Amino acid sequence: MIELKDVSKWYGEVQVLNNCTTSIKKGEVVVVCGPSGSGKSTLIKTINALEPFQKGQIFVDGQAVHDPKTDLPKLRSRVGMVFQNFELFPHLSVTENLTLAQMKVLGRKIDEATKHGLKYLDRVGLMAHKDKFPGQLSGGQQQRVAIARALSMDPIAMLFDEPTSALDPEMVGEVLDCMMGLAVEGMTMMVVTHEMGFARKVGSRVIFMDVGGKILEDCSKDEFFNHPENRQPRTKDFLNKILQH
Amino acid sequence: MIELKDVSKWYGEVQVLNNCTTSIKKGEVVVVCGPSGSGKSTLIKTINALEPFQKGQIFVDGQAVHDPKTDLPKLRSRVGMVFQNFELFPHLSVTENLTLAQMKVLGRKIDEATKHGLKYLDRVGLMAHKDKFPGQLSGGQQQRVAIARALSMDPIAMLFDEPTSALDPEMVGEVLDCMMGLAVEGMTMMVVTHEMGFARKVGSRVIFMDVGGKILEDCSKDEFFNHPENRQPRTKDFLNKILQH
Amino acid sequence: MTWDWNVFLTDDGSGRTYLQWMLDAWGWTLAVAGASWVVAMVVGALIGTLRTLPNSPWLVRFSNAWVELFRNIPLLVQIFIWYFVVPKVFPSMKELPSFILVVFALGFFTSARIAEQVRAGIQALPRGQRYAGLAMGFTTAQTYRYVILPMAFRIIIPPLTSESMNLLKNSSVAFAVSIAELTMFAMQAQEETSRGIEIYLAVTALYAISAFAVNRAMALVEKKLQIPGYIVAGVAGGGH
Amino acid sequence: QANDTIAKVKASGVVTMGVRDSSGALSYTLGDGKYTGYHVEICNRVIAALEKAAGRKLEVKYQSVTSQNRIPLVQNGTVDLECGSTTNNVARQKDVAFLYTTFVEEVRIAVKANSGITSITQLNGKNVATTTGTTSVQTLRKNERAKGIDFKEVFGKDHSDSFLLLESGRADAFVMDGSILAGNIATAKNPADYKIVGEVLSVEPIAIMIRKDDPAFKKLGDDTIRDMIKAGDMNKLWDKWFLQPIPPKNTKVGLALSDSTKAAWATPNDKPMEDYAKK
Amino acid sequence: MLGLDMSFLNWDIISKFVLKGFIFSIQLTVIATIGGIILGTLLALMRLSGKKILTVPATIYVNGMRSVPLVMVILWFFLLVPAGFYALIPGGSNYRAEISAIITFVAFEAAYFSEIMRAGIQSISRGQVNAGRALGMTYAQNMKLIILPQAFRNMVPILLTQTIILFQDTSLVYAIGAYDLLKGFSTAGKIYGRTEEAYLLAAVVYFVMCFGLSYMVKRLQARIAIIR
Ligand SMILES: Nc1ncnc2c1ncn2[C@@H]1O[C@H](COP(=O)(O)OP(=O)(O)OP(=O)(O)O)[C@@H](O)[C@H]1O
Ligand SMILES: Nc1ncnc2c1ncn2[C@@H]1O[C@H](COP(=O)(O)OP(=O)(O)OP(=O)(O)O)[C@@H](O)[C@H]1O
Ligand SMILES: [Mg+2]
Ligand SMILES: [Mg+2]
Repeated sequence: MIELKDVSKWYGEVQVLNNCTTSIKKGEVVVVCGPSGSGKSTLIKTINALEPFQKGQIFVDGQAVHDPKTDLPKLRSRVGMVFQNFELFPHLSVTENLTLAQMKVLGRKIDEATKHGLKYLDRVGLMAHKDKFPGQLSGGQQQRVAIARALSMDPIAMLFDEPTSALDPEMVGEVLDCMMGLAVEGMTMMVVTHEMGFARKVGSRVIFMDVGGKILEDCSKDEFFNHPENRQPRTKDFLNKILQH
Repeated sequence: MIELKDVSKWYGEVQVLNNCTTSIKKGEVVVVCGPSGSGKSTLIKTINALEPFQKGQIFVDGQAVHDPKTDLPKLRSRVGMVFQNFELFPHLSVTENLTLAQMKVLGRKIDEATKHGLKYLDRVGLMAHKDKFPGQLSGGQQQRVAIARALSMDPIAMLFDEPTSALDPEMVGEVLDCMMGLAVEGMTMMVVTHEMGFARKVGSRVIFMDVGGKILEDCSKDEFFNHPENRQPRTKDFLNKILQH
Repeated sequence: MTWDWNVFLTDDGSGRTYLQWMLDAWGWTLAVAGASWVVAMVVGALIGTLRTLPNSPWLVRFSNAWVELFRNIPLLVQIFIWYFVVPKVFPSMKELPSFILVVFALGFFTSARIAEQVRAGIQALPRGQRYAGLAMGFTTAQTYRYVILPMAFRIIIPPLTSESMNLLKNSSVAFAVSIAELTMFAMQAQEETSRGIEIYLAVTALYAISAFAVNRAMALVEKKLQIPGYIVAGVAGGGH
Repeated sequence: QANDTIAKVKASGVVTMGVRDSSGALSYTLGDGKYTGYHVEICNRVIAALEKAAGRKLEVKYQSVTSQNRIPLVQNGTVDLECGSTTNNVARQKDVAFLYTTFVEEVRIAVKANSGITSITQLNGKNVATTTGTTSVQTLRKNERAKGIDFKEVFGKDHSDSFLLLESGRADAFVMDGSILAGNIATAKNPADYKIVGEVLSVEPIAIMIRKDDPAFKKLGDDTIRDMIKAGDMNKLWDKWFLQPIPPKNTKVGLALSDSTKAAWATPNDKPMEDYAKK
Repeated sequence: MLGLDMSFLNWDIISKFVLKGFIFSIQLTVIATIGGIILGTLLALMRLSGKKILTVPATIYVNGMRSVPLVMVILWFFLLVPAGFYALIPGGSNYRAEISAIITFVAFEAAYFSEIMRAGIQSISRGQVNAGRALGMTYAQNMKLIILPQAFRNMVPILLTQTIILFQDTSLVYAIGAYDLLKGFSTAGKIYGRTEEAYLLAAVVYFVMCFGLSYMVKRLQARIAIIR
């Protein structure tokens, strides 16, 4: 469903993605990890063309992201994305956050959009907060609204960029639960995260990136966690660091 | 060495500290945890009078913090503090960060201050970065410099307010290592953190605070972790949440 | 020095009192300022937005040039050029009433400053907001319209307030092209009556009242647009 | 005593002359802080007399003034004698005093030479320029009402702007003091394109302004002017400034000595403008 | 071109008419910027002090100044300050308009600079303030060593913009007969009957100066900016 071929990207002189190749099949949950600055966010953003790239090809559901003729807004509307800092629209109420894009992008009527949006809001357990503004919610609640907002566009896949790393520790659980629910239902997902528990529980595959934007490991969850002898030294070092405490 | 008696604090109508009483003996490492907004940061900041409080008494090394006649800057200079967001001075080099307060507050000459400061910089393993600016260091490195800065004032005790929660996961380790070193050497420490590994390894006592600013638990590490049957339901709930993933 | 406030009740030679004349002049000041404000806001918002567009180097260059041109020449000189020099190039502009000229001059001058604020406001938003808008499938235009601008404008209300007050005060240069506003009234009436102090005092008071009214009006707008639970990080404004 | 100028300059050794930067041939700057003109020269003669009275050499300072600040500056003692182009009128006499009239200004109309306009009545419905902050604005208003005509006033912020209004075609006529009209025409790109026409719309005595209630200094100034008139120096100065080429461009203003000025010289006086109108 | 004739402006005229005004405009800008920033910072500190006796007068002063047009303030200052005041300044009575302009500009701009500095000080996070205090610094030390240095650097672009505005506003001293750059051009233009050309040249000179200034400070800023 998502296919990256030899994707490279530079900021000026600095290379931040280095010939990245991978593919994600329908229903797979791919976890991306790696040290800070290794290009995880950049990689995930190239998939829905939020970041342009200079070399390589990306196909999403058969459509070529690298092709200047592709209708990018349309393509993006079919891929849901959840950000580290939630990025709800602070000037809109929760309901408006859920319906705005449905109406303006998909052309749904307000009634339909509201009904559809609230269905997902209910799913993430926040129906009671539908008239509040983002600033009135806790971080964990905001992130769940952000997930509902992405889902209400009926995406064919969901991208998550460190969805829990800006959260207070006691709120991480509620967001992860919500994401696991999605995974179990068969949503295609690509998740940048350091929560190895999540990877262990619902991941299909793990990608490990290293500084310089290289994909160092790309293997099944099982292989990744249970066969340390096959891992690169950098990977082992990293896992040690984040699992020690 | 540090003694809190019935400390209460209000922001307008809202009570954020509710009759907090505890004491910390020389060489103890006290870990403070609890949900967001429970007043942990506020509590720790009352100890060196960064936050005023309306009721109660605090003594640090025999000096009364609540007494308007106490020379607060002097008192603060004897207690080291490390913040969640490092709070190095971004316009000063690492060395200047280490020496400024030594010179201006303790009246040390520049040579003496530099020698003393660099000794601690070396201890946290960052001698190579002495001429850099904070913005050129990673988060973990910045936090280690912040620890060195506090130490170079020769404090009688150190306060830490979530020192690792703004760090990328792979950098948490280096900062915790550094803190454990201090603890082992017998520094008196009060640490707000959710890193239960740290509490388990070097904590002497654990304080659990709940929303509203109440100290709900105040017991030895052993009692806290190994006797869940004696814990309050709120504490168990919280521990479950942060330990599950 | 003795006061003589009766001067406002004397006839100015054409059958109206100086008081009436001053109130007329106040009306002109408000009219010039009001019309220029509309021009300044519309153009300023547009230019400020263009300056932040990704991937449109020529639009960015154009808008940068606009800002530099209109903010680096004193307003008085700009008005003069609009009035006397530009019509030499475009003779048809000779027919334009000076009210329109002054509204454009003051409007464009202020637009450069507002554009700066708009840009600052947009750049003060986290980059993630733009990404979030695009990721929902909005086009760039829609992202600006629904996501970025509503927030940017809320953030910059305080500096916009100062700019609006500045615009009102700057409208005093309109006298240079024959608009019968407060400053012209002050200069003329003090010459005719020789009661400069009283006249300046009254005119200063009217300016202060108007500026204060603008300030309150903007405060009202700010309150209206306040978002529950949102804490605004300020952007500073200077100017006059 | 605050208002005793002679004592004041005797004590300080300094006398301050109020001057204009560009008031036609009456008072203008040559740059470099130098000022000159018909009125400046008369003031120099008054200062010479003042030196005699004070019994010491005086240092002369120039203070550039504008129509907004000249009266307060004389009142508060910054300027000892104002040598610009100030009309002597009743309202101002409440605040300051004037020496004998040195020059009687006639408010006239300047038009493009080819416009065919010769009188104020022909200005009905036309654009008429004048300068903000001058008595001509009031004169124009009064004429409008008295003669039942209606013209569109356009105001320049200073005389050169007003003249530019005429030059650029934004105005059909420029109503202003005759000397100013003549001066502006003289320095225009093509002086032959303009002419001064029509009746005298108002007559204004122009005089040197000093502080009020200083009889000794006023007498000294008045005497100096009277003596200059008697000795024929006034006539010479007129010739020098209004009929001969003057710096910096060596252009001629070309303004003949008017009957009203002659009359004022015949019987030196400090009568205000209102007295002229009554005639 | 356009029937404009620039030839009248030769070096002689520029040195006679324009240079003096140019120098005064620069002097006024420099003094008013430095004085305004110092006084403005003081006002900002007063407003942020939290003590009523300091905040109230400072707030009234700043808001008062900000709601009146500069021309009016220039006039008021010039007309109402008694002559005796200038006698106290050495050479004061000779350059009354100029001195009055300088004092007015410092007093007036201080109100604007104080708002900029207030925003600058508030932009320094609470954490930085706490960090300084936690190291034992007094309020004054903390301000001087930690907060103000950062606030100044953060505010450089806005302080610069304000200085450019200030430079342009020096043209308003025409109201009291002080001799500035614009007046230099317009006087030359008037005496030589070349008003349009003089204004056009003034526009070019102002543009070059302001643009140059903003460019220079942008580069300066890049050098002193805090690395983040
Ligand atoms: N706009 C930009 N201009 C220049 N370099 C950039 C830009 N954005 C990102 N980079 C660089 O690209 C590299 C990859 O950044 P990216 O944000 O993708 O890393 P990441 O793996 O997501 O790190 P983190 O865990 O900190 O989020 C980094 O070295 C970063 O400094
Ligand atoms: N300046 C303030 N004004 C009003 N309320 C405040 C202020 N600062 C903190 N509070 C409130 O005081 C309470 C305690 O805050 P505090 O920062 O001490 O909590 P915390 O336990 O450290 O939380 P966290 O884990 O999020 O850091 C919170 O409810 C907070 O909203
Ligand atoms: Mg990232
Ligand atoms: Mg906290």
